[in-house]
Amino acid sequence: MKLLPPPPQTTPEAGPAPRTRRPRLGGAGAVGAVLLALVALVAVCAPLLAPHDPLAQDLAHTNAAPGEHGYLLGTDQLGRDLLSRLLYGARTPLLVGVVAVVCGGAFGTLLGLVSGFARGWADQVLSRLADIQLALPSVLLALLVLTFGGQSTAVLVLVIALTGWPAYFRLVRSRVLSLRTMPYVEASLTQGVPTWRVLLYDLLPGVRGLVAVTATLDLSRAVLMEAGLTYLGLGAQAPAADWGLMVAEGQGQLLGAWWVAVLPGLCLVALVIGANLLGERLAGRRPGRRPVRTVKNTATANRAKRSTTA
Amino acid sequence: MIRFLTRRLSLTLLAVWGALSAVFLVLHSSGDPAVMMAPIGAPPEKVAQLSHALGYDRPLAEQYFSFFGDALRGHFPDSLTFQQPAIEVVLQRLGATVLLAGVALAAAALLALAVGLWTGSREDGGARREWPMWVVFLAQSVPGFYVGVLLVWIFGVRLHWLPTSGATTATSIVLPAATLACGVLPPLARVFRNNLRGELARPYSRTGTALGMSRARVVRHAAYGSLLPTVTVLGLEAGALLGGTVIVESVFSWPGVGQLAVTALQNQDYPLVLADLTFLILAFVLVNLIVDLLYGVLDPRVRHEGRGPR
Amino acid sequence: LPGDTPRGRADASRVTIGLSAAVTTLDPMNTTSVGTDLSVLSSVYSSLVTRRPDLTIGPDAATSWRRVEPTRWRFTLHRKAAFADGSPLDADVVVWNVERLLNAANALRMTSNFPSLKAARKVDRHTVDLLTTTPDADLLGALSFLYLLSPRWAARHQPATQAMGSGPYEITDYSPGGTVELRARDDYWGRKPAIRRVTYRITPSEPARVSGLLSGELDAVAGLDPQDLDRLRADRALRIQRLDTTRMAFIKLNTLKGPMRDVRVRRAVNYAVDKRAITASLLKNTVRPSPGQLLTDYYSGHTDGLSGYPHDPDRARALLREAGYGNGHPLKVTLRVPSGQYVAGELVVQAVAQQLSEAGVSVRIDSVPFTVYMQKYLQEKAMPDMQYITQAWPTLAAGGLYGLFVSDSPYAYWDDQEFTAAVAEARRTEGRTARDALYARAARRARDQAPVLFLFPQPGVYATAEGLNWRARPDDWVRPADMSWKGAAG
Amino acid sequence: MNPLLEVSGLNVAFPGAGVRAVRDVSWQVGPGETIGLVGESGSGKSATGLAVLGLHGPGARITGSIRFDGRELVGADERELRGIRGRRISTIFQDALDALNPYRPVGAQIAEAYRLHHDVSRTAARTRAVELLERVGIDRAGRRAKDYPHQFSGGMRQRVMIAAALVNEPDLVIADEPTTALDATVQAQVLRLLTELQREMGMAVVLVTHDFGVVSQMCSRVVVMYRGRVVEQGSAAEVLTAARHPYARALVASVPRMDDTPGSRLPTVPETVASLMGPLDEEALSDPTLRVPAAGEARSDGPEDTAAVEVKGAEGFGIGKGRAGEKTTPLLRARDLTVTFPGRIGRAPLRAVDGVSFDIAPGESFGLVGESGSGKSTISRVLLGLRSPDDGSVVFDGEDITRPARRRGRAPAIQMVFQDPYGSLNPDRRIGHTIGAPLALHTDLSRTERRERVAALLTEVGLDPALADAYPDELSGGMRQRVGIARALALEPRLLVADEPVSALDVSVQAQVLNLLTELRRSRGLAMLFVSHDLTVVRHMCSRIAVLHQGRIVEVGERDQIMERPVSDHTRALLDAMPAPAHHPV
Ligand SMILES: Nc1ncnc2c1ncn2[C@@H]1O[C@H](COP(=O)(O)OP(=O)(O)OP(=O)(O)O)[C@@H](O)[C@H]1O
Ligand SMILES: Nc1ncnc2c1ncn2[C@@H]1O[C@H](COP(=O)(O)OP(=O)(O)OP(=O)(O)O)[C@@H](O)[C@H]1O
Ligand SMILES: [Mg+2]
Ligand SMILES: [Mg+2]
Repeated sequence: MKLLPPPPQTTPEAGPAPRTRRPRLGGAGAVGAVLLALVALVAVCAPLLAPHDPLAQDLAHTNAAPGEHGYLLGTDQLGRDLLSRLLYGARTPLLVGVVAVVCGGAFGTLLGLVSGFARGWADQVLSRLADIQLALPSVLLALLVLTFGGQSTAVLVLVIALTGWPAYFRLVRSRVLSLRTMPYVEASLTQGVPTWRVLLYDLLPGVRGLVAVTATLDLSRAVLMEAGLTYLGLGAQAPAADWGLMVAEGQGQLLGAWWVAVLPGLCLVALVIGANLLGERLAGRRPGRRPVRTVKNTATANRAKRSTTA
Repeated sequence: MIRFLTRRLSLTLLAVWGALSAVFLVLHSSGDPAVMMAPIGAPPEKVAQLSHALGYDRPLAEQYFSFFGDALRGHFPDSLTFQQPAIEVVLQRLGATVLLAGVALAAAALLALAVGLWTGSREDGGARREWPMWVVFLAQSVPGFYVGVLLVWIFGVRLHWLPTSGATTATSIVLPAATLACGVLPPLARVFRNNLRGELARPYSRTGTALGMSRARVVRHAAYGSLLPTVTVLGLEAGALLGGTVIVESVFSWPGVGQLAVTALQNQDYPLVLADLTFLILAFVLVNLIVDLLYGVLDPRVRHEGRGPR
Repeated sequence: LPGDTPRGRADASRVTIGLSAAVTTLDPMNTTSVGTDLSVLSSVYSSLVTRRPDLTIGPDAATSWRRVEPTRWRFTLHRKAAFADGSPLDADVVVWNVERLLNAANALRMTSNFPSLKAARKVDRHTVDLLTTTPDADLLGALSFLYLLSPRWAARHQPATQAMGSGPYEITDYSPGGTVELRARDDYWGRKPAIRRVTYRITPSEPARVSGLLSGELDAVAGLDPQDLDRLRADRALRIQRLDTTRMAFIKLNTLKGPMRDVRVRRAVNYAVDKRAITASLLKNTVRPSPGQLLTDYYSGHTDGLSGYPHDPDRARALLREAGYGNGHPLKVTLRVPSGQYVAGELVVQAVAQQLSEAGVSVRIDSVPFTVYMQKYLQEKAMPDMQYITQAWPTLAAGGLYGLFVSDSPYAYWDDQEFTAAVAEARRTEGRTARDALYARAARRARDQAPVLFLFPQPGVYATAEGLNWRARPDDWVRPADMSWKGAAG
Repeated sequence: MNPLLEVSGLNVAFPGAGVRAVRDVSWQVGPGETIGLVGESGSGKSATGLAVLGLHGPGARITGSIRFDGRELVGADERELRGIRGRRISTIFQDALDALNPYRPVGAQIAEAYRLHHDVSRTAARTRAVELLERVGIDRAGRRAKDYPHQFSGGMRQRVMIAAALVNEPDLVIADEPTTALDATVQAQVLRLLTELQREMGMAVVLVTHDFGVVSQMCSRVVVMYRGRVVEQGSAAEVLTAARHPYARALVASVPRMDDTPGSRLPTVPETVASLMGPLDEEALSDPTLRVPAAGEARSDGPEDTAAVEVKGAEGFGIGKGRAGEKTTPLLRARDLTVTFPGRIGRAPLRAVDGVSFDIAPGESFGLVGESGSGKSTISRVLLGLRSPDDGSVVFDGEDITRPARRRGRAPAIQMVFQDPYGSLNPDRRIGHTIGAPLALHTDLSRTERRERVAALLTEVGLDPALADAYPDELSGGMRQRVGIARALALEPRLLVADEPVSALDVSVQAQVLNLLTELRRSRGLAMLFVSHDLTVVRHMCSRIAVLHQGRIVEVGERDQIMERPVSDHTRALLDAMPAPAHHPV
């Protein structure tokens, strides 16, 4: 179900990540980036672009069709200008999405680094925590926390971040597990480099690309989850303009005034498509074919192979 | 194998216990359900009396230990709203959810295989072969509730083809299952497709061709290999699927445990919430356990080394 | 299913009714949800008296009754009244049921509908007396909720999950929270219902109910959102009825704490809101603004002749200024609304908030799940400055609903001696006129002191398949025994 | 005699990647003949081989002509090719772990290959599969046929792969580096098997390899490829002794041989090419492996042998002067080292290192040889403090450094040169950073001083100091290996551990790195632990050698003693497995 898109399936490769160059985005990736940028721009510039106050009601002209009574995209049940609400409505999904992704991503990455590097009991504890987190259906967890833990944007962000971190954790952990046996990490260790520096300089850059891809795809998950929770009445609060909320409020009007629910839904889809396109593109960007050597008869080579196939 | 199973099983139980504890604590620290139970106008003494009778005035720790103590002995308290053992309520509705999730999963899996084979088996794809992936991509970017709302509007209200809610006729399942499948299909299709591509690029596929196999035969062998990661994702998707039933069942008034969880939460029916979540969590871990075992059956390497895919 | 259309069902004498929530228990004395649980169970069980569609009290298992003493009522039972298993419904049954109800150990939820009931005494096999602690004019209304179980059957069965009653229907299929199926009993002792088979479908979401109606899956739905009126009306296969319900919608003001302690502020917010604009646009003129009343017209003890607060923003601003709120120091309030609980609740609240802000009051809307709302309202005693609520009293007695506003009620958030005294006295008073006069005093006091922001009765919008005869009623009952298909036999 | 396969004017290009992998290549094989296709990595050997069977994906553009038994294969339709693949022409790929289907029993795979071209029953195919497994030397073939590829060792897998390729008795086999992933001993067995089967079945073989030893042993004719072109072809003897093209000649010369002088400078490919061809042409210059400044290479034609001859402080003991430990206090003393790895679930723990003791004197070059899995790398890791031994002790310069914790916070005096040039440098940090990091940690040098040190180190290992600002992915394998050496030298270690430092490098680069290590050792007086499975290289580099077998040292002694009068059977087996020495070049 869409509230809960899966952790992105980027299979971690063994071996060092190629140094990330400035991403070259072609075709679909560019479309995704443009869509995201557009939504961000709209969110920021909403006050300049919106023809009306998004909260101003015109009870005499409720559910006006696009173009009627001088409302370009019509009005909703309370006679509020739909266009203005659509413009302002980008703010919450984007803000909540981005902040939740940053929080969840940072948390998951950090724990994944520690877990993969330290191994042993710390790894066990953290991995079990991630298991527990994954075993809880996240929609229900969110329902639970938001129902009883109070409804606020902060809690919403927290819940979305909380349900997102295991994806980062698992990917980063498994990548770090393979990176930590890379000769360059061992070289640092034999030279007496302190652990935190190894984590920071040798391992973090190695997972950077992976985290970036995960985060982009996670953004779409976060946005969908925000919308889903809002749809269930637990996210953004009326009278705020928020796309998920607008769909929820307007869905009763589908037969009479379809635009009230359909347009915000389309905006939401556009935002998610943007994030997904960009994420796919980043994930699909294969490192240029590096000269792959035949590493002769070494246990190291076989071990490396084993860790990729397992 | 036995040791692997016991280890896996105890970790599973640990996760279930952890998840349930988390739920219990959030739930029971968030208020007294007696208020919801008492009829309108009931004086405070009556409410307090009720709360005492139900044991919600005890310290949290005491409630916790008595709950898990009873649970270990297989005894769960009665549902507050349904006034019968919560487990029985859940059991009576489990069938509907299993049916819905099963149909959705089966449909999604078959479609994913079809899409994956169609788009992944040829190297010279082009737009003519790629379009199903774009449909899948779109499905991935649309919020589940939005799909549900649109499907009801189109097929139920406008076309009168299919029932819009409940589980009354054989066709009732079509729309909810389709909505649910829409959520699970994209990750499955993509993993299968990408892995099919990957397996086809692996040396053994080239060996097949070199030995004189037809393309179809090579693809068939590669498809078998791609089933493994697909099955893993399926296990992870089980969580999303179960979460999805919560929303889909609500949108389509499908009488399953997902909808039950929502109403139980709404009614502050703590015993029912816990019983319901126990089943959802168990279902999730069970599916993953099965996936692990299935992995052993499918992948000879795992079979002989006796360890799980993760 | 072929023929699963209103037409097909009419021919088969079946009806499908959409319920807004699941049926949670089959024990009629352990639930107070009229619109769902009790609507179903009232077809299966009978009570001594029943509230008819015109809201008058009529006979059911009891054929006649009279008050032999101020605190003693005598009921004569229907001679043929019997349960589905053949056992008779006699005085012993009534006595057992009253004892069951009053036994605190049973913790039955219906108990609080019977504050004055003391005991039941068998007079003879078909006559039974009910005793009250104080003279209670509303007892009959309450007794329409006393559903009678068979003592013998109850000893061996679980009333929560099984049902065996003396009503016109029996349950053929039930699962907790799922669809409920009824079948008319052939051996029913009373008037045979016209509809032979009934299916209750659980459709919690408004859009599902509407699309169910439009697609012909449902024959009857109560409590629809007025916003859907146009769409429903446009469908020729549906018949729409609308009326005021017994529920009054208002915004409760917390007069114990914060700015609403000041009666000027309370009046100001009443003047600031244009109720008419809201009923006209959001409620599609289904109801008219309340004339400053806490009750709708259906209650016994209801007072005519009050007038509501007119829409007068200037006056509102003046009052606010008087109370010390103005330009540099605007009034800031929180307005709470339970999400998804009340018909059009969130829309109304948003409109109110907008209008209040035009009068210089800045409103923060706090929309929370109903459980949290109730928890805060009653358990934590933490009602915000304002909260949207609709209230009704099942026995349709003014004293009952006014009881929610007396000083010591946890529902009140209003401590007014004059109002409380008038209500307390009215409840003790025997004579109808004297009592009504006291209730009128209470009503005027409430109008004057404005413990709430008066809005309007909750609109009742009902849709039935064209051809289904059913008179919509202002209380929440949906009883298939009152329905019939036009032109169908029976 | 008509050629069986005739490749003429073949071009393979990958327009999408902008690569022209094969350019205008022509050669032929007669029936029953074996030819070798040699060249360094990326020279187009595999691309040629794959083109023969049309195994390139749609991304490749193939022009020219490939005639097999009179039929044109370029542009032939799938059906026709399918009839030839596996039936008339078979291939053996390099890594059999990947080349065999991991999800199916090996017997089933061979049987399927048979049934693809023969209309026989399942049982008949099974019998045939078992028969072939027996033929390639798999014990209890009937039972093992039901096993999966991962249950076989590398050599066995390659045998299975051979069985699958030969089950239809093809006329031609293209073997693409069939033994590179194998141990020297196992490699010898597999090659012997291939030769036997070839004789038996009378098939022709195209052997793709970069190993001249293998070529001289197996092939009658050799085709040398460089950057997609055939630069030389002729009879094996001719090419190995008197190649005409400077590149081919240099390639042959740069490989150390069992009969050359240990420690002498090896001729390197760029030098040889330059001396034979004059200034390099445009195309050759664009090859990064050829861009090493001459200064790094031109130095010193050292004396006959290595070691401490010029070392300050080391009192004139070199090789051939008896056991180091007897004369002076050793620099490093390892005693009874034991390392055990917990076995996988259900298996016994693995004792990878089992009571190993040895000493290394200051300035000495000590060699550790042994087949794969004998515990060589594990020992190096213990010395470096990457893991602690379960038992035993390591004393370095009089200090007990057995536990890694004892070394914390001090500038490490033992440094490592890693095998994998691609994994040993952090891809996200500039070369300068990588080399300078230990300096920042363990010295108080200022930023500019560190920059200068880094530049000096880069110069010392023969790299342009400007490369300090480059990232590893801009460097070739040989250059990376030099950077790895510079990093190891930054802290002025006393002992350098080099674990197979050249086995991942191209033949043309190996010699350069070996020369560099020899030189550094001489100029800096470094002691070195040189780990390798390749006896020729160890012989060239080390004065004292220990032979490791299953975690135990089976023999330790002077180079000449080990090479000429081995005591242990394992040593002898290792020596026997070495391909016969190539012919003298030039
Ligand atoms: N981390 C580990 N866990 C389990 N077993 C290991 C580990 N590292 C090495 N081994 C095993 O220990 C044995 C010795 O390994 P080691 O890497 O020292 O061999 P080696 O002589 O260096 O071989 P190669 O020539 O292939 O590099 C091998 O059987 C190997 O599989
Ligand atoms: N599918 C492909 N797409 C793009 N370039 C390719 C492809 N396959 C091979 N190449 C390029 O073609 C060139 C020749 O590759 P090839 O595999 O034939 O080398 P090789 O001589 O077999 O080397 P090695 O010893 O490493 O196996 C290389 O530069 C390689 O990068
Ligand atoms: Mg190759
Ligand atoms: Mg090794």
